[in-house]
Amino acid sequence: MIPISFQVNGETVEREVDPRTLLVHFIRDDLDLTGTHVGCDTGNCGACTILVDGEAVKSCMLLAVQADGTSVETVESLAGDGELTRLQQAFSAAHALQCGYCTPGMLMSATYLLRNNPEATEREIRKAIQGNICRCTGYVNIVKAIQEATR
Amino acid sequence: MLLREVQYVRPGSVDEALAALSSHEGARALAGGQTLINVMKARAASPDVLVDLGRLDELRTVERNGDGGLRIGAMVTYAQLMRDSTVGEARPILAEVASQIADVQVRNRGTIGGNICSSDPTNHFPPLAAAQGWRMHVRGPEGERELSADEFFLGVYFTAVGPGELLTAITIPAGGSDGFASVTLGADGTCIANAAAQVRDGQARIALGCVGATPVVVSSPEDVRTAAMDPPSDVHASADYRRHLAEVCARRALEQAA
Amino acid sequence: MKLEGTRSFAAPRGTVWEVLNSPHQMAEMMPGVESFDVADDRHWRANVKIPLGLGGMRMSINFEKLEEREPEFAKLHAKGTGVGALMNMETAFHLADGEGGGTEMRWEADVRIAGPVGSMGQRVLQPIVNQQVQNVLGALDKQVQQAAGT
Amino acid sequence: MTETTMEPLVVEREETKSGFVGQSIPRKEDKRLTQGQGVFFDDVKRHGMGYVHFVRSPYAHAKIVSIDVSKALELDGVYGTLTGDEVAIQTDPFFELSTPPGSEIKDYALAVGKTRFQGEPVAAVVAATRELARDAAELVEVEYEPLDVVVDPEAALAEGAPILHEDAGSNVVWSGVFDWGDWEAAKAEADHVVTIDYLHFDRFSSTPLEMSGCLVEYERATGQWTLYCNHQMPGVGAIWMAPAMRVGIDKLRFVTHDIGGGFGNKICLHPYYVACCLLARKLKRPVQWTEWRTDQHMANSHGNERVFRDVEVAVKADGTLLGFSCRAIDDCGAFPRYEPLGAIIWSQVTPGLYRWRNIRVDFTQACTNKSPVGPNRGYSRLQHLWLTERIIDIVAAELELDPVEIRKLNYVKADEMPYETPNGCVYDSGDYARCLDQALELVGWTAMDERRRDAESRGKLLGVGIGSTLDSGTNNFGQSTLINPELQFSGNNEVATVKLDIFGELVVTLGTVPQGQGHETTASQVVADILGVTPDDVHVRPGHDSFWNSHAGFSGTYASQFAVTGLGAVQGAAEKLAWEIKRVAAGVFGAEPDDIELAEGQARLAANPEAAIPFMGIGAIVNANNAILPMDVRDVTLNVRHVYVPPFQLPDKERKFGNLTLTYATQIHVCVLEIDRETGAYEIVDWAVVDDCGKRIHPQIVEGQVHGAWAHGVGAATTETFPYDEDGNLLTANFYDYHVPHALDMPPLKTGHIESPSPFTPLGTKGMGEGGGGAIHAVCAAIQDALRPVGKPVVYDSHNPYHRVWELMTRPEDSRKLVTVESR
Repeated sequence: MIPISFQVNGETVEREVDPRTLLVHFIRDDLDLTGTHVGCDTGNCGACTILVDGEAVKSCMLLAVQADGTSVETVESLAGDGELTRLQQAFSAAHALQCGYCTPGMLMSATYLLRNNPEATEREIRKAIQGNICRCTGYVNIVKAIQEATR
Repeated sequence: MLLREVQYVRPGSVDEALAALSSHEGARALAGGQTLINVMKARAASPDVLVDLGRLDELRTVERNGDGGLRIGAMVTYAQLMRDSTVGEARPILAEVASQIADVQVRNRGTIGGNICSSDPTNHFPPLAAAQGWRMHVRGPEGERELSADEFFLGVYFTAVGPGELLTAITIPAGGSDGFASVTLGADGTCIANAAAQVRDGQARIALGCVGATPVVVSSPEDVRTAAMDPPSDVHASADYRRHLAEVCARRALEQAA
Repeated sequence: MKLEGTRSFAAPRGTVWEVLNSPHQMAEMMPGVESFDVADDRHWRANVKIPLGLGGMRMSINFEKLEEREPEFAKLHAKGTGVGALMNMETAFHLADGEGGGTEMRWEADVRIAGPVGSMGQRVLQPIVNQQVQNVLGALDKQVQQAAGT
Repeated sequence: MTETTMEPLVVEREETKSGFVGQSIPRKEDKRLTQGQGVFFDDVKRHGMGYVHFVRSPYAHAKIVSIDVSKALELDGVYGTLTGDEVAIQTDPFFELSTPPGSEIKDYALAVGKTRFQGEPVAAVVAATRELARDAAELVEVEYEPLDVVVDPEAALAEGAPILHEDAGSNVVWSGVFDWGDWEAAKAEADHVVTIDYLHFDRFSSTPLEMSGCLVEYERATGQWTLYCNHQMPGVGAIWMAPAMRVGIDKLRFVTHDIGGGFGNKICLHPYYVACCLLARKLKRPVQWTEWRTDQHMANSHGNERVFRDVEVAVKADGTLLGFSCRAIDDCGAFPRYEPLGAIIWSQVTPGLYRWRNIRVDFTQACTNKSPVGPNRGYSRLQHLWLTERIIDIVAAELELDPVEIRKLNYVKADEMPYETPNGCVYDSGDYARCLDQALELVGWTAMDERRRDAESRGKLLGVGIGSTLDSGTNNFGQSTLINPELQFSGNNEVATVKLDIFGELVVTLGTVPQGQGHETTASQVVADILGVTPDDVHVRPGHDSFWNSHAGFSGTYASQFAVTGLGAVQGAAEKLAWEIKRVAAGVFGAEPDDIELAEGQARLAANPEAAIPFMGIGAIVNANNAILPMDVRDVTLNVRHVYVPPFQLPDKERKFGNLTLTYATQIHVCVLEIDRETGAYEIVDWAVVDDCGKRIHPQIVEGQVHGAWAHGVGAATTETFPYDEDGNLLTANFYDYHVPHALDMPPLKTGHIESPSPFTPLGTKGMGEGGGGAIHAVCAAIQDALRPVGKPVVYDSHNPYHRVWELMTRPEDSRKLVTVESR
């Protein structure tokens, strides 16, 4: 077991972890932040997308020990004060989610995009969520929602 | 998912990393982890000790060499290549190719060193390395070795980086003009066939990916047909189809370079 | 996946036969052998860690000699388990006298890999198997040379 | 790039109506789901729970010689194991729907004696952590004796093929001939008989992003299991599980909350769930099982693969289609499970959208050493609709007919509705030709020649393809008797309850099990309009709990029916509650119930709105102050249940004739793609789809379903496939090789709709959502169209990756051999 200390959604977390534990399992099982999802076992689906030090990453391709000393943001941080962000509101308004399973990862990828490129074009939006699979929407309304949030 | 038991160390310097890699036969360097962790999830390969290079900032630099070439640290990520102004000026093809690898999240973690060290025949950078004459700087207990692509790539998932050694940087000689072409599974997806080309002083050098365990180098698209390829047949393409695509990619890469 | 090939050795047939039929010499040839037990002259077992750049692929392999006609033909069956995968290999080799007192070997192997690793596709497996076969043949060369030298 | 069109360009019959039905209100589900607060089964934890890991067969077909779990049990943190031998003692085989030989197949929770597909679970291990469970599973030693493998359904039916189920003695699950009209006469009357030797509908699945799984608790005192799970049809799951486990059906409690996509793939989970139930009982602790992606691909459930042989089509000189005949060989994988229902379900759409009256299909379903199949979005109909669409386009190409004109000539006409098909199904309403016209207009049909020339100048071959489909919804389960006359299933039903609680809260429960279809929202719209409140005032309990939610034999979310059955039940319950509220208010005011109106959350005298009782008052009176009520109103409970039962009759078993589904929604797709002449790689550059699902409760949700069905079709047509090698290894066991289209792969989409209300349903709605595979048909047609200039190859497979397109264009003669035309 290895001691780690990092920030999760603004709060300090100090734990001991088994080096083989994936960050996504640590977040879900140990920290009970179950908004971050698992949709594949090969890093393709993006349901586990979070931000580590501001960068969008797939938390199934990081070990929990690697998060030591970083600052992590998960979907639970977006409406931290109880008020949905513009992006979250746009997702609902544009019907960008059906089953909602890919949504947390999709929101984190889109959040990352909008922070770095607030005026993204449709092509840039599609490229930004390429690493996030959605099986319900054909991405039509997801792209539309992110477009709404850029305006 | 669900890795085997593994030990983890996070060295603070290249020397510490080398010491850690030497201390255990089953030690492997963990760069961006975008391949290695996946392979470990499948339990297909199971290192005993992971030596995390994540905090080795000395491997994350991009510099211009005296001769106008580039020196790129092994831990430089794809995302870094895409936004680095030195790369953009000296070798924009690197940024262009990096932008086609997987997706945003993977590009934020995946590294140029990891891409070539994993030596997956469908990877993007091995053909570039072969076409552009990259030099791979490998450090070990005995000091540093410098290898050409030909010496570096030994097989699928297999390179000249030996036990206790570490790829620290690559240098790219000042170039001519470059090209890259691929046929992929889905837009910007896994390469079914790819090729990189460089034209320098009127001489073309084309390297084909996906058609053998290591990049296959030819000097013109016409040579592709007779080149020593051993393309696999799989669910995405037959060997013959890959041969054909290799030729098309070679021509397109060369057109871009010319 | 079926593989086959031929190889020439600058050593007499008897020497090559001996090397190929000695479990211990066999063990030396295989890449990444960590332990080796001989149950009897027809059955032996090896624990191997096939060296790949990403870390070793561990397998436990049981060998059984199915057929032999000294000094020209032998057939082996190998069954490997590990990594949620199963490997079944049947391999046969035919030895004939070659030119100048050397030996000609014709060999064939039928390798089947099942399980999730098998599912990873031929793209990765075929080259890996090819690579391992080359390693074994290279090692065989060395062993035969050594055996011929002593 | 063409700008994505989000709103329908043409809106027919715009109706202005006050009320919430018909409006795209914000979904109730979204608030929790956008914050990561949805509750999916894997989010549920229990004290002391163990994690289940299945030991799975690497072989597609093998005898199990021995299983040794001793090393696994020695590992610290391992709680226990389960093997097939234990399962065979503690349970009975699941019941089979088929007649012999399929009925003789024995299907257990774990492999017993032999394994029949790669990934089949042979043992299970439970441990303190997920990782340890997998470690231990690797220590289970299974000795197999490999058997010959058969992965091709036609080979499986051939003499001397390896037999999967010795008890059945054959690889045939079910076979039967469907013969309607007079095929021989039609053939004699035809001016052309077009023969297509071979067509292949490929194997794939919708691969929901959330994997299957459950957390099972066993209560020893009562012998009752609670499954926190994501079964999308738990009622049917219980019908399978309880008899096999030798317990009453009430011993199984299913609880679902949010489900991360189902698409039918979460219907056949009973083998896994039984194994988990046995483990929970054996180990006296809760056990949790989460499938992994590789497991899902290898061993959950695939869509049916189907081969069509000897397709003959009778055509008049003007292009009028008289009928067709063919042999269909359906591959159900290693176990039938939900099958052979697929052997009949296709006949809901026997003629497709066309008026041909003479159809003969000789249908055989076979077992192979591949993953079992299960219902998958468009289940069994999309295979058949693909056949009809392929026939139309192949016939059109061979006879030099225009694909639009031949469709319009043969489509069932709007004024023929309701239309009885040759096998007795009744198409309720629709206007296919108008949908097609609209789709063609959206995609810019008239400018297509110009676009072809432009593509050509860029080295591309442009193709346009139409996919016209029906989405048959609300099954008459009597169709099951057409495959097995002994089965005691018919009709359909769905349940909802609506109650007015003591503080005036309106609470709805559904018998359905939503997986993203927005049932909480649409149910609240229907209730709000009937009770004169807003959807915000209506609480629809998320998910499904079989101990909370009243449900009926066919409850669940499947087969495009919620807008009919689910909302039919909600409407009925809300109307009953409205009547009770009116009676209470009338009792208080000394008026008649008909004098009362419900509005603004109040029951009030229509003649004097000042005289009003808020719902809170009504709830309080009935629940806590009922002595003030007149005696004749005291039967009111304000907690009502309604079962919606569609008006079905038993079908005629002899003729295989009868109405099998209540509603038929339409989707017409037009795909435009460009093929790279040098590589065969292609890109979809434009797309239009027009949908008609009758009355739309929530247009946005309906459009969302259209988008999703489209995406699944595009994936299946292009990069999603489950191929096996000859040894039975699945070659696309993960998302690397099984490429699901991502945002860059999907072209911009243009959508339109018309509304042809169903005359047969309470709200005029039609079930929709599955989409009938329209996108697959359209891609196939577009590829064939694009390749006309290069030797006119025949697109014979539903799945066309680049390499197949390359083969078609470089060796057109190979596929051309499949088609012959006999003209008289």
